[in-house]
Amino acid sequence: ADTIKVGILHSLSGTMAISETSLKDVALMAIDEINAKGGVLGKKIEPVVVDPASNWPLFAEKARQLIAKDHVTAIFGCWTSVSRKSVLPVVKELNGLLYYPVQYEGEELEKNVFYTGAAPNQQAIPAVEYLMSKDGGAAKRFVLLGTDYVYPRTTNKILRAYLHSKGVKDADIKELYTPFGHADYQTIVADIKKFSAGGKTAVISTINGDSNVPFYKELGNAGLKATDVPVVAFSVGEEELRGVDTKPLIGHLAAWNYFESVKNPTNADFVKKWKAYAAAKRLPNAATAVTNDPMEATYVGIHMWAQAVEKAKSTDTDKVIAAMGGQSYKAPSGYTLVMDPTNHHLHKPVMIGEIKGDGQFSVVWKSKEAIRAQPWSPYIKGNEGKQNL
Amino acid sequence: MLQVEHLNQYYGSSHTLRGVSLAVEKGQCMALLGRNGVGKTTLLKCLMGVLPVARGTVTWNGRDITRYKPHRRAQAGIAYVPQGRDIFARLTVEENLMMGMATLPRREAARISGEVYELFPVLKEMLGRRGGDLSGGQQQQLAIARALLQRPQLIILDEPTEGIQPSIIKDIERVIRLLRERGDIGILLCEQYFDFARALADKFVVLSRGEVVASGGAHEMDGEHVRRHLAV
Amino acid sequence: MNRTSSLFSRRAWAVLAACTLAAALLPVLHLAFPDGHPLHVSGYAVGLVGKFMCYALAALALDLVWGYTGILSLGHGLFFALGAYAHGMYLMRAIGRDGSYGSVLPDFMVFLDWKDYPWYWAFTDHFWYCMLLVVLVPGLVAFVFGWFAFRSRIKGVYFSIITQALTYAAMLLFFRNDTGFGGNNGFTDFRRILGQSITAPGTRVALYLATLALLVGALLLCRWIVRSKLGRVLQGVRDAESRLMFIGYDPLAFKLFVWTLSAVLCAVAGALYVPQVGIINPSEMSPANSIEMVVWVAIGGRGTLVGPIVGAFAVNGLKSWFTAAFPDLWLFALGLLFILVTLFMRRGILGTLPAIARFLPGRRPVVATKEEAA
Amino acid sequence: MSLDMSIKPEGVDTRHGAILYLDDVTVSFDGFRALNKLTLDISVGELRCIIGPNGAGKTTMMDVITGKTRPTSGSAFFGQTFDLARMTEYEIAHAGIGRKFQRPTVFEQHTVFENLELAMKMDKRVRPTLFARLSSEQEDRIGAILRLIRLHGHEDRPAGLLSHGQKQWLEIGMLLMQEPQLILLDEPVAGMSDAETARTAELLNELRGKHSIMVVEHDMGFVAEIAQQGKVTVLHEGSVLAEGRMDDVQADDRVIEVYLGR
Amino acid sequence: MKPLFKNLLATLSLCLPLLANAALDPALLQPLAGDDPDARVAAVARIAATGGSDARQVLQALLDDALVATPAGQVLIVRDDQAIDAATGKALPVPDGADGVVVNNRLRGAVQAALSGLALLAPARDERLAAVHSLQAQDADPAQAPLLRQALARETDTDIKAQLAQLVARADLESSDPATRLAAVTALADSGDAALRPQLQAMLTEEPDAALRAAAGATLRAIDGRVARNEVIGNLFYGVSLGSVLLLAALGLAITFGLMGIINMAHGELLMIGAYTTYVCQSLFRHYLPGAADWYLVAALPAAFLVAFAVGVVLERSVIRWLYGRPLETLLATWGISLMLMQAVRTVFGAQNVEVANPAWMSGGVTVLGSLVLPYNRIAIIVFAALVVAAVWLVLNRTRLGLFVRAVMQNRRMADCVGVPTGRIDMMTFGLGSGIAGLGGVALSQLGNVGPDLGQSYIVDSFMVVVLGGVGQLAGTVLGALGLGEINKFLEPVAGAVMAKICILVVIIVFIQRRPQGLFALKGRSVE
Ligand SMILES: Nc1ncnc2c1ncn2[C@@H]1O[C@H](COP(=O)(O)OP(=O)(O)OP(=O)(O)O)[C@@H](O)[C@H]1O
Ligand SMILES: Nc1ncnc2c1ncn2[C@@H]1O[C@H](COP(=O)(O)OP(=O)(O)OP(=O)(O)O)[C@@H](O)[C@H]1O
Ligand SMILES: NC(N)=O
Ligand SMILES: [Mg+2]
Ligand SMILES: [Mg+2]
Repeated sequence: ADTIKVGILHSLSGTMAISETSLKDVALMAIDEINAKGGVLGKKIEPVVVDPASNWPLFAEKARQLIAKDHVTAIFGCWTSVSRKSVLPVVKELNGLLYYPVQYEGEELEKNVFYTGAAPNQQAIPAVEYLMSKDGGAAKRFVLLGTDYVYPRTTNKILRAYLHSKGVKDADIKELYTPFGHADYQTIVADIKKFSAGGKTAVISTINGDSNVPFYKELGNAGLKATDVPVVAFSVGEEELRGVDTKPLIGHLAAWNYFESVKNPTNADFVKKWKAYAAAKRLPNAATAVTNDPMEATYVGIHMWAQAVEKAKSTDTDKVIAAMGGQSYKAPSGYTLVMDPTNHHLHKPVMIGEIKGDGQFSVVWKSKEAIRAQPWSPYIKGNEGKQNL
Repeated sequence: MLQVEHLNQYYGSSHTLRGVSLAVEKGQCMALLGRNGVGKTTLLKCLMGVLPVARGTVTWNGRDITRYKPHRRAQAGIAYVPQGRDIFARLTVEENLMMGMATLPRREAARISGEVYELFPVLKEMLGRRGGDLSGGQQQQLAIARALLQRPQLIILDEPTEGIQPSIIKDIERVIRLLRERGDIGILLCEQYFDFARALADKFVVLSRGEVVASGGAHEMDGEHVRRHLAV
Repeated sequence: MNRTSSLFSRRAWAVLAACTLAAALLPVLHLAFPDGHPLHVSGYAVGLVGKFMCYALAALALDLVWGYTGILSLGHGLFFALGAYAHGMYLMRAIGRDGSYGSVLPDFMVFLDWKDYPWYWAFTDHFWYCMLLVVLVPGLVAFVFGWFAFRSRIKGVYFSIITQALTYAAMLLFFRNDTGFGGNNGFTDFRRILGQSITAPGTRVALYLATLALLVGALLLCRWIVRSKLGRVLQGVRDAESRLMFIGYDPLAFKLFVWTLSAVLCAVAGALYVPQVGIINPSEMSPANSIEMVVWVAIGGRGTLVGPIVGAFAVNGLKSWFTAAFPDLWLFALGLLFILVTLFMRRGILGTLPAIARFLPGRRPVVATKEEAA
Repeated sequence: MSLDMSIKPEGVDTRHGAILYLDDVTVSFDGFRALNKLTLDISVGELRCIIGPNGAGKTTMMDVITGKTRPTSGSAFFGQTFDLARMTEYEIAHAGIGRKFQRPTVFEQHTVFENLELAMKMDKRVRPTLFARLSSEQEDRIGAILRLIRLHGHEDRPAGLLSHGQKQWLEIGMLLMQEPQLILLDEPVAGMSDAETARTAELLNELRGKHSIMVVEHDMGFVAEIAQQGKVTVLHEGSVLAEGRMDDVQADDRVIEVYLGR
Repeated sequence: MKPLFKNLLATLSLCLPLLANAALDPALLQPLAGDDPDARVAAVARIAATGGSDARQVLQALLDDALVATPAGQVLIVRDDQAIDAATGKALPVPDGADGVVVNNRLRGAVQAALSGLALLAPARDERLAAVHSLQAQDADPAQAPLLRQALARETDTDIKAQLAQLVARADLESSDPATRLAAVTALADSGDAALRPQLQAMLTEEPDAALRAAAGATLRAIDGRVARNEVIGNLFYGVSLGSVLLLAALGLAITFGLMGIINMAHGELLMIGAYTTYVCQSLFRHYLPGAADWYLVAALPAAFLVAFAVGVVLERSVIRWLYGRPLETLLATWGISLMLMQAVRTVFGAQNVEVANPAWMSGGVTVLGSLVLPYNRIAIIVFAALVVAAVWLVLNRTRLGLFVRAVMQNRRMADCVGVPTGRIDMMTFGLGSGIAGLGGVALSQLGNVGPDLGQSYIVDSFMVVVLGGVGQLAGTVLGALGLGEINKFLEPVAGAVMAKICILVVIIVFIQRRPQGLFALKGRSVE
């Protein structure tokens, strides 16, 4: 073939479209960019976009279609862990390649997958450390609030173990879960308020998707300010904040590996390119286009893949996997990210941002350097010595 | 004032009405007779516009209303008491009666005229009850009352005496006679109860298998050729 | 209506046999011819057809209660998922120590610090016991639920909505990690079934053929039922339940029978679905999934037996194609299709193919509209 | 036309001669008494006519007998042993009570033939129904009934397409297929022509003595025809106003006042 | 954090007598631009201590993200592209390379505390009241006592006085003088502030004086009692509030489904259309009428009604009118419509949520009974729901149109025969139901997401509410919604949100067993 095909497997409809659509677009932008520089191995990259429609079995079907029928050399896709889990057996069976760009709960390591999002130790744990620090408010009590599914449950399990190790008692930890799409946070907010009467409290939110807006609105209207009870979220980024009036939320936090507001030339370039791309492609709401962490992770993933293909001089899966290890890329986050050859996770910097009135984050803390992922959390028994493939 | 010419109607492939023609005049009562299943109800539905007509015309006071929707016919002055009553089951009796005045201007429709209560005293007792809760005969009475409240120029009655107690039948008979004698209204009466029909009719038609097989003035109704078409 | 005893007319038998044969031939072509050969059928296509057949079986089951008995279930996804979970339990245990933690317990249990299987996982390492569960659990759930609901004479939308509530509640329950079914990730990463690698071509073909056999078998069974006097009683339930009581039938018993049977068929579809698709998780129980099943039936033609099968294939086939061909706009096409079918194909796809419909199962003329008939 | 339908005692204990007892039955709807301490019994083989003004409670009484409405107080017995107030509709039907409704109700989507087949007397539980096959005897019976109700030739038409009167007939046919011991007919000749009414009267007279029959009608000619020398009951406001032979009842002033009119 | 505030407020109270306008020393400002968090917090304290209006201006600018530092270390206030030197107040051009001073929560807390302290003595009542509220929300602090006493002494407003007295008492709890402590504990007996509990709890064991221990116990019980009562009242309110949301979501469906029998799967999308109309109104206002931007809701209500009404009419005329009498087919068609509407919104507005802000007058809440906050937007929605229900009830039951609507829905053919133009009534009814869904959408936009999936998250609940209430029964819908809201809110604290939701669903299933036709079932023959 005179092109190299790659698959893009993000939901463009259904409940996840809200998050995944921009990943598809940024992937297309990265591909355009690489093609404009001549492609890889002298060939153009041809993206094959499919819509798995937020339907998990359909993810598996589409993955199979991409690999078996369209013969793509790599797939960039998935957001939720369950979609990844659905795709995994297919990718393994057909020896495909998946680039997964979203922070997740860990407890997984696959030869055929490269994880460009954060593992818990690259996001959740530093965030809690920050909350316990003087600048973070020296929190003594913690509300672990999440949507009731695997990612929040797992993350909270890890965090609880971590908090125990820091001497926090179970009485000072409260775990609360809400169903997907929960829209009424009155009771929860009242609960948080009550709990916070017992001492300096922080909320660690693993609320996913649509529930965030009603949660924050309730929080704002109930008068819980970030200076009283700060909330740190792991699934709220610039894209999510576009849908919220952030004025009542000023000061609440998010932990990521990248923020749009990071100041460095690479990021300035990245943001500019994205805005131009959105305008050129007439994406809806192009005027207010923002970048976020998973978009950056997607972008980095595609570029690293391209580098690896060049290095391997082949698109053969095994050769690309071999070439991926140790690839580095100067990322918009301002750090040069390295792909770990043994655990297929990126080394990533951690940043804590506070929400500003304009829907952006101001970075109030960042790690000195990129941190190696621990997909198998040491805070979970049985994981000792399992960090590598 | 109502002129029906060469009406044809089909249910799917079965030819239910075959070139039916008839005319109803002001101040006259026309009886429509025939055995079960010959197409009487079908004909009346066609006149009311509930069923589409395949061929033929329906003329009302000189206007062709063959393609009119039922509500336009009602507005033009035709009232219909269907077989099976078609009460608004969940409206109260009072609301059912108000529905009879749907075509009247808002102001005139505000009050239910006491005449209907004289004719059907039971309705007055049951004003607040839901139409569907009434007994069969009470519903029939309600349906007739509803049609009368419309102040129609033509009233189409499909077996109005069905299920009604003898004394009220006599009352209905009186009312129809009164209406007829007042002379400003036409009546099309489909009736199995032969004596009742004969007592009221000025003219009649007999349907058989969707065709008019006999017709004439009231005095001819007892004739053998009529009986023959009604016998089993 | 002809009152002979043969299930189908001769022509219908021929068509059915031809379709079955053609379907059975697909995996053979897949195995027999190498990639690139004009007669080669891709594994992807075979997998797709296998999956669609599971959907078709579920649709058939739904039609039995909806099309023939007038009971609209908005919760059949639950039975589908229960069957799938029951089989999934076996598949999880068949992973053995090949999981990430090298434990005999499934990964999610290790991770939750469970030392042992909870009681409801007992014996699930036995394939045939799980197969029994596939039938028994959904059957029992359906029976108990149906018994209460039908005894209370819950009908129409009231019934539909509580089935929806049921599946929704089950979904939330299964979402929780504590419930013991792997939370929203559900079961996945299966390795083998009855000792065979689950990805081996032979296993795949066997699963495919089993699905085909069960689908055809279910079709014949349903056809036999709806053609029996019981079938006419069911339609009586649909059209005039109270009338049926006054001539001496107990609608509760009939509804319960067909409801439970339908749930079991649906569960069998689910059980066949898991190993072929490779994952089962609670989103199968989401209300939208159950509604989609209803859509397959309606599109194909409610109250016919082949209709739901055609509908399941048509809708899912189009969906598979659209989502790849027009990833951004496919919902317009699909939505429009649903609207057009309702407006212009009153009786679904099958209803508008009278030439075929005449000799296929269960067709009968209808009174013009409900209102006319009332 | 002769149909062999002799009474088979079949579990109904009629030792005291009566097949149906209503004792002090009251039915009230939100305070309104549709039946008011109604007491009535029907003996085996009797043909009883019930008349009474619209809203007197005739249909409600049938509802009570067939289990559609539960009495607010009082009791209803079929034979000595069947307490109708405690039985479901289908149990009552199974026990041997058949009913024709005031408004014809048939299975609209089923053909005429199937309507009759469904009504046919047999074991109506699930399993027997699933495996039921029509014997040629049964087919003959259906054929006979079809002719009786003059719907032969229509047997393959969906019942929903029948005219009002035809549905009335079909319903009577279904009733006969059931071979019930007690037949309840609510206005059987409504919507029938005079000639058809006469035929129905003939039919009922034929059935007389083989079944116990209760007929509600407003057509006095018809009632006179079938009541013959038997008892006629007049209901009014939920209780019995008068009872006796047709002539006596018709002459009763109160009956004339509330029902017949002058 | 606490010790720092202590210093800060202590310093503040010392320099209160000096309140005067003095230009700020640039050296005071310099640390703000630096990196050392402790130094920055200390700087805030020192700036506040100057007490002048300049100080207030700088602190306010810090809060508003309007403080900018040049590379040279000069600190400027930049507002609307106008820069002024924070120290001197001189206007300057906005320099290149200036960078916003980063504010984190810690600094923000310090600034707010400082500003509140300053505002306690402000001339305007509102400002003082706000300051008191803001101090209430912060931790009690004995060092505040002198300042608070001073403010209390000066205060003339009784309301503020009472609240200040409570604040003083709170601050006095840790006073070293047992008599002061006792007075404080006694004074706090009518507080409902749960935040006092840990301190009082500690007093129960640590306090040497038995009388004080007893007083603390009594106060604790009083507070607990009040907290418990507030919790019940809170739950009641939350229940009504959730109920009214469910009601608004379901009301349109109560018409299109309940009355017309259309299994309207596109109902959720009509809600969504209402919400997007609100968004568009907000954008138009922001763009064309920035001054009145807070009043966009006033325009959004009729606009949403009309847009949804129009969409409803188009749907009715083009699709739904062919389906009357075939209720099950409507499910399929409206499902298709729903897919298309969702995708249309995705295409036009993007897959992401859009931002709809509460107008200022709907932000925040009113504090009742000491500690219960009732958000204004929730209150507004409860009132709104009541109004909409009343309006719908009036239209359906007190107008001729309503009579026609009910008649047509029960027996379309006969209504036609008595002269009701059924086509128009159908259109109007579906339009009305859709319009009301549009209004519901406006309300939902004030609480949660506005995105393409908005409708999907309400459709199941809406059907449950309508069915639970009894199809076609407006009163049932109202009662069903409120009942579900209340049950949910009383279950949630006990069972957690997830189990509460599961329980609710089970409650619905069980309830329908008892009442197979819903809450307000019609009885009798008319139902058949
Ligand atoms: N919807 C329908 N579709 C097809 N055929 C129908 C339909 N309705 C009625 N028919 C048939 O059309 C014929 C005429 O019916 P119609 O109801 O007009 O009879 P009718 O003269 O009013 O009889 P009756 O005296 O019993 O009321 C009947 O044979 C009937 O079976
Ligand atoms: N469910 C109900 N709710 C309220 N009233 C009812 C209900 N059912 C019956 N009724 C009333 O009870 C009375 C008796 O009704 P029923 O139908 O038994 O009369 P009927 O004797 O059969 O009259 P008809 O000769 O007109 O058929 C009527 O006044 C009727 O309105
Ligand atoms: N991996 C997540 N966020 O589900
Ligand atoms: Mg007729
Ligand atoms: Mg009656």
